[in-house]
This record gives sequence, structure tokens and C-alpha cells, in this order.
Amino acid sequence: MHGASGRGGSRNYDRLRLLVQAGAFALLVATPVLNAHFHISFLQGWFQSFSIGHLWFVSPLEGIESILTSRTIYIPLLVGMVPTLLVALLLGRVFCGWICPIHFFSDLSDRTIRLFKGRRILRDRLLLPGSLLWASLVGELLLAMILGAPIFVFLSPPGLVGRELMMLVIFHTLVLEGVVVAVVLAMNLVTRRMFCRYFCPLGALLALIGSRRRLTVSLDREGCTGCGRCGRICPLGLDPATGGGEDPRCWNCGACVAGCAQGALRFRWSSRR
Amino acid sequence: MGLSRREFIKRTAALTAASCAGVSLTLPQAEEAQAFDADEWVRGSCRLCGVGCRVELGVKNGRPVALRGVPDSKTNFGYLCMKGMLFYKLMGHPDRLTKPLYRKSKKDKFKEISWDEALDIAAREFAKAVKTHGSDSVAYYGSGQALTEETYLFQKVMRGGLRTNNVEGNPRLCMASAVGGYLTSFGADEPIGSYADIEQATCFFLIGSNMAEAHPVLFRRVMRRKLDNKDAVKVINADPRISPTSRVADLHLQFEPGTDLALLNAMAYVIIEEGLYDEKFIGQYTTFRMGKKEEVSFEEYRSFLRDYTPERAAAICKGNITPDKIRTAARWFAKSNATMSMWTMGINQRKRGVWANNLIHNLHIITGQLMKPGADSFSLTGQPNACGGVREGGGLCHILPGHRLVKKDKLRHQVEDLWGIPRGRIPAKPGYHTMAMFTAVNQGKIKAIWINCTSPAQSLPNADLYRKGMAREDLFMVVTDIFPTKTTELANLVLPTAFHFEKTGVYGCTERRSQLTWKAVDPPGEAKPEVWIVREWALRLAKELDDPVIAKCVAPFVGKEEQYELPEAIWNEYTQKLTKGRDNDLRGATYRVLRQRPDGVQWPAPTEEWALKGGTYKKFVRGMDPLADEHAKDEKPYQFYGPAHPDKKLWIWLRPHKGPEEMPDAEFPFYLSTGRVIDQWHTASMTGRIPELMRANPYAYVEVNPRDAKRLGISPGDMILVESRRGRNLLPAKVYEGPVEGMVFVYWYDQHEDRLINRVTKDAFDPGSKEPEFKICACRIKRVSGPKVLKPYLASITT
Amino acid sequence: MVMALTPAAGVQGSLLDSPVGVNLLRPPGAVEEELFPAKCIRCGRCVEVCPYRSIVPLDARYGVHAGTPAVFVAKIPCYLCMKCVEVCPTGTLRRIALKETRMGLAEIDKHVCVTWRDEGLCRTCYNVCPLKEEAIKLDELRPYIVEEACTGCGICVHGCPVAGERGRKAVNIHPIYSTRQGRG
Amino acid sequence: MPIGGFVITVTPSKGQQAVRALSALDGVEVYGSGGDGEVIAVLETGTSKDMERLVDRISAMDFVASVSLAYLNAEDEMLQQ
Repeated sequence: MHGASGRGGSRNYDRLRLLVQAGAFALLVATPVLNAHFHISFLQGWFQSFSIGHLWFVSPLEGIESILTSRTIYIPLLVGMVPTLLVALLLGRVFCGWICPIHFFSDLSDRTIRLFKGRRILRDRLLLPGSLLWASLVGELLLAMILGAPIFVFLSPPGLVGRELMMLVIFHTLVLEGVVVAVVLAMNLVTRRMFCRYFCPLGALLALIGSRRRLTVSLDREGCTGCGRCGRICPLGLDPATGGGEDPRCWNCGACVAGCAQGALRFRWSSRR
Repeated sequence: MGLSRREFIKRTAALTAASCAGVSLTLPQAEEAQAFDADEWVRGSCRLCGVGCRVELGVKNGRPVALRGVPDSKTNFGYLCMKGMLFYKLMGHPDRLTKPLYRKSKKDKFKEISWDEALDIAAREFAKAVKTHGSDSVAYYGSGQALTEETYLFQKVMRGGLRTNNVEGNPRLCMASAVGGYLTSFGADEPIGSYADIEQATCFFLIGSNMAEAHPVLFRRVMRRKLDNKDAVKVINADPRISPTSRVADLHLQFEPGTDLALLNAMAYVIIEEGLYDEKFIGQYTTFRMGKKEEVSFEEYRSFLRDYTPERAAAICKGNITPDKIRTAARWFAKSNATMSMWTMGINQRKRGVWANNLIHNLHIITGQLMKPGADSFSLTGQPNACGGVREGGGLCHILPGHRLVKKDKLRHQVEDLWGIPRGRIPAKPGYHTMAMFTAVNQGKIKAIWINCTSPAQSLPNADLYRKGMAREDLFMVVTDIFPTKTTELANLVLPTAFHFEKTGVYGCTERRSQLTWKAVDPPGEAKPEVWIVREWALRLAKELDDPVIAKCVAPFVGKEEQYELPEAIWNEYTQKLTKGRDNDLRGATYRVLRQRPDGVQWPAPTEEWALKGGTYKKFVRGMDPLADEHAKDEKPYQFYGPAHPDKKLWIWLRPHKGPEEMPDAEFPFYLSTGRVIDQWHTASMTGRIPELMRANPYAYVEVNPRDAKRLGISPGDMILVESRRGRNLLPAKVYEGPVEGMVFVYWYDQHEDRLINRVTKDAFDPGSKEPEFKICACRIKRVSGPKVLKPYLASITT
Repeated sequence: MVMALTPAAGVQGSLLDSPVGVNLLRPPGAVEEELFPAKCIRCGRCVEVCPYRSIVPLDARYGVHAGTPAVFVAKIPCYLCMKCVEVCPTGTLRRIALKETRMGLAEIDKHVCVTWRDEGLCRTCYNVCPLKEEAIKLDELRPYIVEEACTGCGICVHGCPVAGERGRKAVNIHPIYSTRQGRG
Repeated sequence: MPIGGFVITVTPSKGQQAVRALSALDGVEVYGSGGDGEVIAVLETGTSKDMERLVDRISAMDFVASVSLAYLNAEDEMLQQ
């Protein structure tokens, strides 16, 4: 099945992603405004827990950590984790690729840098072993259990962004831990999405859950000219041309799909893997 | 780190043991927070409510540092409420007005001017109005918070100088009905007894008064009396709202607003039918009246009361009233050794406030619960000098100093003679009463008005209507005050005045007690005492109008130093000349005596000798009241010599039940009532500026009965629209078993436009006392939203 | 030997210590402090839903408690609207009713309170108490706390016009139920 | 586990000595003392019987004039019964 419809159509993924990211970010700003200034609590929270009316989402990492460290189980918490787990199970790290404000900021800054430097693709200066990602997840969970307190407080940048926005909107101030967000973004200067690639425990967990996901990026070998462009485009440094699209760490952002001049890459939904 | 429960119990155990032994534990919190070492403690009375607590202001390096009570004082036994304890903070307050401010048009911004310019402008504008529109186009609107000397001098200049009786004051809004009640029932204004009766009473009848919050220190005495004699003393509280006052009550009569007259008549019915009345007292000292000239018999009174059987009254009153409760109340009232009634705005601020007062007096007269120790019909006032300055000093349109009526030629001429001005100078017709005065302002009939120490823009009922008038460009409005208010927002000329303890003068509290407050600190900036302002203004007026009589009005005071000599000279003229031979004879209460007597003097006090003993504890009793002896025509122990009753008797009035002016209906189904909270006072221009008090009550809210709240889906904190035919407010809700079902209650101190409840209240008034019916009108309520974060608001001035 | 009875409020021992102290409390329905930082996922929904801005997220100075909700009652007390307990996704704030709330226990310091010192008549705490006549009653006009009914909301602390030592008032909330020991 | 708040009146001249001796007793915590020889102490014992015994013991000390109870919390014990 040839889904890719040539260059014009597939480039839309970049624009679509930007739109979705901006929408998600707007929601993040709107939520505290609506809550604090209009007392409308239909939308609530941010990426640690978000609710739309009575539908609750709870981030799997925070949920699991809360269960592990407190050693208690609260049914509404589990119920809240079901939708997010399902999404990860089926679609993998789409949260990272399409919603996470860190990726949004990074995408924006990439675009800005490209605007100034005129270079289409940015370079990665430091490459580390990919397995670091798993280590950071295990490390965080272990440390949290040793301390008996969750560590994602400081190591979940998307949550921090939400908190800072809320502080800004409701209390007109920022809090200290926002520095973490700045550091994470600064790491992009060394290597694109350095934190997302090697350190983000949430990303690691979503990748783990989505390692057998249904949605992947697949390569049409006949169309591929082996130009290697998709590998350079991939913000995570994966190479879709050599199966990177099925790597657990791939976040289905579609940058490679959009970037392939030949239209040889496309999203694929497989009913079972 | 929390304290464990066990530690907490141990701590409590230790603290309890320590307080039993009087040991001060050296716990971190127990350390003395404030060790005031004032250089000097200056005696005076409290600036706020009508109780008249004696206070001492601590002064250090010329600055006020603390206020304290003095245990041996006669009014408050050393107790103060938080308002009284903290008002010294207003003396150096940054919001104080410190310079005269003027603007030609009310649209302009204010600019600072000198006192010379300010007084010239004030004199020119008043003179212009008099010259072009006549004497009655100018008016003075004063306050029960102004010193007696101030009210007296203002009204002297207005009446004797400007030839108008347009002299009014906010006591019209607060106790005019009580004045009417006392005059019609007893023939003389002001209560017969004193606070000292509280310690002798065995039954208290508290009606239409949330005494616990409005007069907290006096309420403490009632409570002490009750709690020290739990079984012997009964307390009856009658009020449509359950308030902190109801707490000590043995019986709480919760009726629907505006049904009080039926309740009071029904109590009288029970007393007559059960033979609980004092036949001898009635026979000797009373007559029954239908009208001023229409005397009726006891039998007629009895048959009149048959319309008010407890059963009928209970059906009118509704709430929790049952025939049995009315009977119990009446029996307790009549059978106790000594019954003392106390009431305030709930009775006075009624369309039939005078009648309601009469009916309370009736109960006392028919049962003889009046002249003996502990028995009295005692009206409470809200302001520190409503009794002293305004009622006694001639601060209302129909009265002259010394309880003289304007319309009596003889009394008017007496005043003219005493002032040394030509007869006929004071017009024979009373001026505009408050509501008529502001209606005249609306109609453009008044061209210049002087508002002193009060904020009618907030305190008048149906405030929006009258604010329109005050905002007229053709009205020149002078406001003298210490802080910006809702009224200074509408003024042309704002004059900064000295505050309590920044000037010298006398306050007369509820129990006929005059107390002198001596200047202790300097006023801030260019603020001046009012007496100086009036004197200087009058001298300029005399020039503008080329009228030597105006100058004559202030001639005795010219050249006097304004902090001490000037008020003393005014006080001397008022007491020595104007109260001589009157029922409020204050000749003995000279400054010399008042300085000597820490608790002041209760009139009648015709001689210094009598005044030095404290004056008169109970009026009309021979041997206790020197005037009773002087006026005695027979051997009876009581002599009712009051000036209003030529027959020298007490009058029992036949007053039918009459409901409020505006009743709830399908469109506006709720009763709205307003009142006070302990930490805020009146329009909050003072208490709102004391952070400790403002924090406790930053904004007003609407109290809703839980059953009404449930029906309307109102939760605590929800924003509620309170709307009447006149205006609307948006207030947070307090769901509270306070107001009776079908009634809502709002505190009226809040200055914010959304919460200024007098925009909603009704301006109907008692045809007798002309006091408005603040306490009852019809409104509707609607939930608008959930809780909102609200900010406190105080009016300010932009220059 | 005379000993100080209460530890100072909010003094940070280590980054793991609970920040809860006198007049610094958790929102209604909070689980015990031993569990709180572990269970709370710092989603901020209680902060957002609080219409009075009583609930404030703690910052990094409070160590692992950063992001957890707290109420500084002397600044803005809890008005017991009970909205926060409804939205907590983790059960860190349990869904309890208004009257079951036990954020702490108010205690009137009789050595600071002007009414108890016999210097004045103040009833602000009684007046502002949402459970007037239940949680604060008057004994001859002197306010006292009914331990069984006090929710520890802190409205009395906020209203109290009398300042004691070190930011305390004449009435203060002691978080005596915040620990397992306190609840036991 | 009853907890009691006590006012122990001691010979004023022996205040310091009394406080030292009382503090040394098991289950007694001295919280403060007044100038006229009042010592504020909290007694915490296992049972009410123990409390009585401890009070008797304190009363028997030669500088103690009287021991009076001001506050007693014995709810734990009541719950057990």
C-alpha cells in the first residue's frame, strides 16, 4: 500500500506537528487562565495529570513512581493511566513527538537557528550510547525508591513547563526549578534533543511501553535512493533507512517522512507486531 | 515538623496549669509581645461607638503608640474591643488628608490650596448661594461623631448667622426614632437610667440589636450579669436574625422582619390579660393616648390590645414565634424584679420606628419596670456623640441646643437672647430633615452644602439616587474629614481636620455621660480642628454678606487659641447659657470638672458640686436627680418634668401594628436587612484603614439562610447578585443559620461599588422621626458564579 | 528545666524533611506527611482549582517537596470549598467532606490573645470561623477551640488581629494530624 | 496513658532545688515556675493508678506544699476500657 503521495503532501507532517504542538502549548497556557481567572475548571492540570471534564489522564511515569514510592494503589490513579498507557502501547512516544513542550521549544529554536544559519540540517556534536535512555529510567526509579520520594519533580521537564506556566499565570512569578528546563534546552546546543535521546525518563518509559507499537515509520526500499538525508534529519539521530523507524526510541514525529525527497518513507499501521 | 498529638496534649496541660496558677510560662509564644513604655498616658473616650469606653492613649516622643483601657472606669471596666484598641493607628496614617483640596468642577482633579484660599472659597460660595437663592439654599449636614463644641458652633453659625434651620446630621439615620419615642412616651429625650442598671437587672429584653457586635463592651456587662446569675437572670433576644447576641439568650424570638409591632403589642396583651401590670404605677404616673391631644381610658387600651392575642401575633410574626413563646417572654418581662430593655437600629430604622419605641416603653410603663434600680427602657446609640452633640447640642433641623424645639417661639427667642442676636433671626420653620435635605439637593434647591465628618454618599439609603444630586455641578459641596470617603469623591472642597486626641472636646455617650478628650498629639500636615475652621469661615462670611450678626455669632471666640481655649470657650457658652434651666443641665460639667472626673459627668448636673459626684444616675427620681427635687409639685417619689409633656406624666400609646413600606413579592421575594460586624465600623473609612481589622473582614458578604441556599443552589463563597427596585450588589455568599428563612443580611461597611449595599436599600422613612427604613426592603438574589478572589476597596482622592 | 514546646515552623532540616509546621499546612484530605511527597505527582490541579489561591505549590527550596501543595494560612487560609479534594488524581488529597477535614488544630495562645489576657474583647476568630459555634465557641466571650470540630482551615489565624512572636498570631494552627504518630 | 497538667506549690526558697528534684522523676516534665513557688509540671504515666502513685510521691517530698491538678487527659485509657 502506497500511502505517500509525493513531496507536497508529505511535507505537511512538519506543519501539522507544529500546529499540534502549538495547540497543546496553548492549552497549557489557557488552562490556568481559565481556572484562576474565570473559575472554569473544565480543563485542568498539565502533563502530569490533565483532565477534560471528568476524563482524567495521568502520566504513566508519575503514576508508576507514585505507586512505587508510596506503595499504595489508588484506583482512580490507575484508571487515569489507562488512556495514556494505551496511546503509548499503540502509538509509542507520540507524546514526545507531537505534544511535549520541550520538543515544541526545541523545534522552534531549531527553526530559528536554521533561519539564521541557513543550514537545513543541524549537527550533533556529542553522541552517546542509546542505551543510556534505559539506564536513566531504571536509575530514576531506583533512586526514587531509595529516597522514598519521586525524582521526576526535577527530571520531568514537560511537567516543569506546566508548573512554571501556572505560576506565571496565577501567582505572577516563576519558581527555581524552572532552571532545569533551561538546562535541558541548552543541551540542544550540544546535541539535538540530547535530553530526550539519552536522559528523559518519561520518554524512556513511553518508548519501553511502545516498543511493540502499531504505528511505525516504514521504508519503501524500492523508492529509497540511499541518500541518507532521513538519518540526518531525524532529531533523535535514528536512521529510518536502516530500520530506525521501528526502533523503540522513535517518536513518530514524521520529520523523516516529510524530509524524504523520494517519498520513500511513510507511516504504517500494522494490525499486529 | 508537626507537633504530635501527645505533645499537643502535654502542651495544653502545661498551659492550662500555668493559667490556673497565674504563672507566665516561658514558652516561645508566651513572651510578652509588646512592652509599651509610653512617656505619657492621656485620658479620653473611645472614638468609635456610642458606648463611650474610657481609654488612655499612650504617647511617646509626641507620637501615639498604644491605647489601653483602665480597669476602674465606669463604662467599660477597662475592656476595649479591637476597634477601640487599635484606632490610634489612624493618627499617623498615610492616607490622612493633610491639605485643603479644591476643584471648581466635579469633573476636575483636586489641587492643593492654602487654608486662606479654601476658607475664602467656602465663604464666597455660601454667600453667593444665600444672596441669589435665599438662606434656605445652604445647608449643614453633620455627624454624631463630631465633638459637641463643633456641632454647637456649626449650628449657631447656620441658624443665627445664615438664618437657616437646614442643620442636620447622620443621627437622623440612626436614632431619630429613639428621640421621638422618648419624647412622646416620657416627655424628655434620652434614657432615664444608666449602664449601671445592667448589674441590677434580672431580665434583659434585647430587641432589634446585635449588641454583641455593635456594642461589644457593653454587651460584656450584660453577659457577665447573666452568666454570674445563670438562673436568676433571664435574657430574651428578639431579632429576625440569629446573631452572636442570641448566644446568651434564654429565649430567642425570631420573627419575620417588620412584624415587631405586633409582637410588642401581644406582650402587652398578655401582661394586661394576666394581670401582670402595676396598677398603682399606672394610676399615679400615666395616661393613655391615641393622639397627642386624645386621651383614652385603660379599658380602651385593653380592648385595643384584643387585636393582638398571642395567637394572632404569632400568625403575623411567623419565624419561630409561637403563642407560648410570646407568653413566656411577657411573663419574664413583667414578673422579674427589674427588667431592662435595650434596642438599637432594628427598632429605630423602621417605617414606624417611633411607634416601635413607644411600644417598648409601654411594656415598661404598664409593668412599672422603670424607675427602680435595674429597670429601664434603654436605647443604645451607634455613634460616640449622637446623644451629646447632636441631640443635646441642637444638631437636627427641628431642635435648638438644650432640647428646645425650633417651632416654639418662646424657646427660639430664648436662644436668640442668649446669643445676643436680634429676635427673629432664627427662622420659625424647621429646616429640611436629612432625607428632605438630600431630596432638595437632587432638585437643585440647595446650592451649597457643608458635610462634616460623615459620608452620606455611602450611608444614605437608595444611595445612587442621592449621589446623583451630590454630583450636580450647580451644587457646591464642602467636606471636612480625616480620610477620603465616597463623599469626598463628589466634593468641590475637601478640608482636612484633626482627629480624636488631636483636638480637645466633649463626647456625650448613650447614658447621658459627657467625657472630655484632651489633645495629646498634633494633627498631621495642615489638618485643623473643626472649631477653628468654622470660626474662620464665619468671619469671612460676615464680610462677604456684610452682616455683623454673623460676626457676632463667633465674636466670643475670636482670638482664642484653637487647641484648648477655643473649645473650652464654646463649651462654656453652650453649657452655662444654653443648658441652664433645661433638662440636660450641664452647668456643673465644666472642663475643670471633666478633667478632674475620670469618667465624666452624667446630666442633669446643674452644679459643679453635683457634677463632681458624677452627676445623675437616674433621672426623675427625687433624691437622685436634683431637677426632680427642683421641679417637684407634690410628694410623689418620681417627678416626670420632661419638657414635652405638660401633664408631667408618662404616656402609654395605642399604636397599631404596621408592616414595612416594601414587602417581598413574586418579583423580589426576599427581605433584605443590613447591619454591622464587630471589627468594622459604619462606612469603614476608619476601621478599613487598620490592617488588623481589615484583614478579618476585607469585604462584605451576603448571609443566606441554609434552607434558602439549598433551594437556590448557593454554596458558601459563591458570588450572589442582590437586586432591588433601586440598585444591585454583587457579593460573596455566607451560608449561615443567621437570618430567618426568606431574609438575607448584608454588612454595610464596604465601600466597593459592587458591595455598597445602600445602593439597594430603600429610602422610605418614618413620618414621625423622618428616620429611613434601612432595615427592611424587598430584594431578589441570584447565584452568578462560583467563588471569586475579591480585593478590599477604600475610596481615595486623585490630585 | 524549661523546654521550648514547639519546633519552629518551616525550618528546613534536610531536603527530605516535611515542610509542614505551625500555620503551614497541607490542603484538606491530605495523606500523612510520610506518604505525601511520594504519592503526590505535582500535577498542580489542586492549585489551579482553588478559587481563593490558598493552595500554593512549594518551590525547590523545599527539596523533594517542591511542587507539592501547601497552604500558608496566615497569608491566605483555606476556605474549605473542598474543590481540591475532588480533583486530586492520586488520592494524595482524599475525597473527604468539609467537616472531616483535619488540616491541623487551632490553638489559642492565652498569653497572647487580648481577650484571654483580659485586656479587650476580641472575637474575630470566633466570628470568622466557618464552623462558628462548632469549632470555636465562646466561654464568657472568650474564644476557645473545640478539638473535635476544628478543621484547621486557618481562617481564624488569618483574621487574628494580634501579632505574637515570629509571625505567629494569638491563634495558630498546629499540624498535629499530619504525621502517622499524630493520627494514631 | 493519662497526661495531667499540675500546679505544684513548693516552698518558695527551695524553688530551684524543687525543680531539679521534680525533673529527675520519671514521667514528670517541668514546664515552668512562678515566683511564689508554683511549679508547672506535666505528668505522663502508663495508667491512672500510676498517676496517683506519682502524685502521692511528689506530695510526700518535703519541700512540696500541695499538688493540684489543672488538666487531665485520659482518653486513651477510656478507649481501652
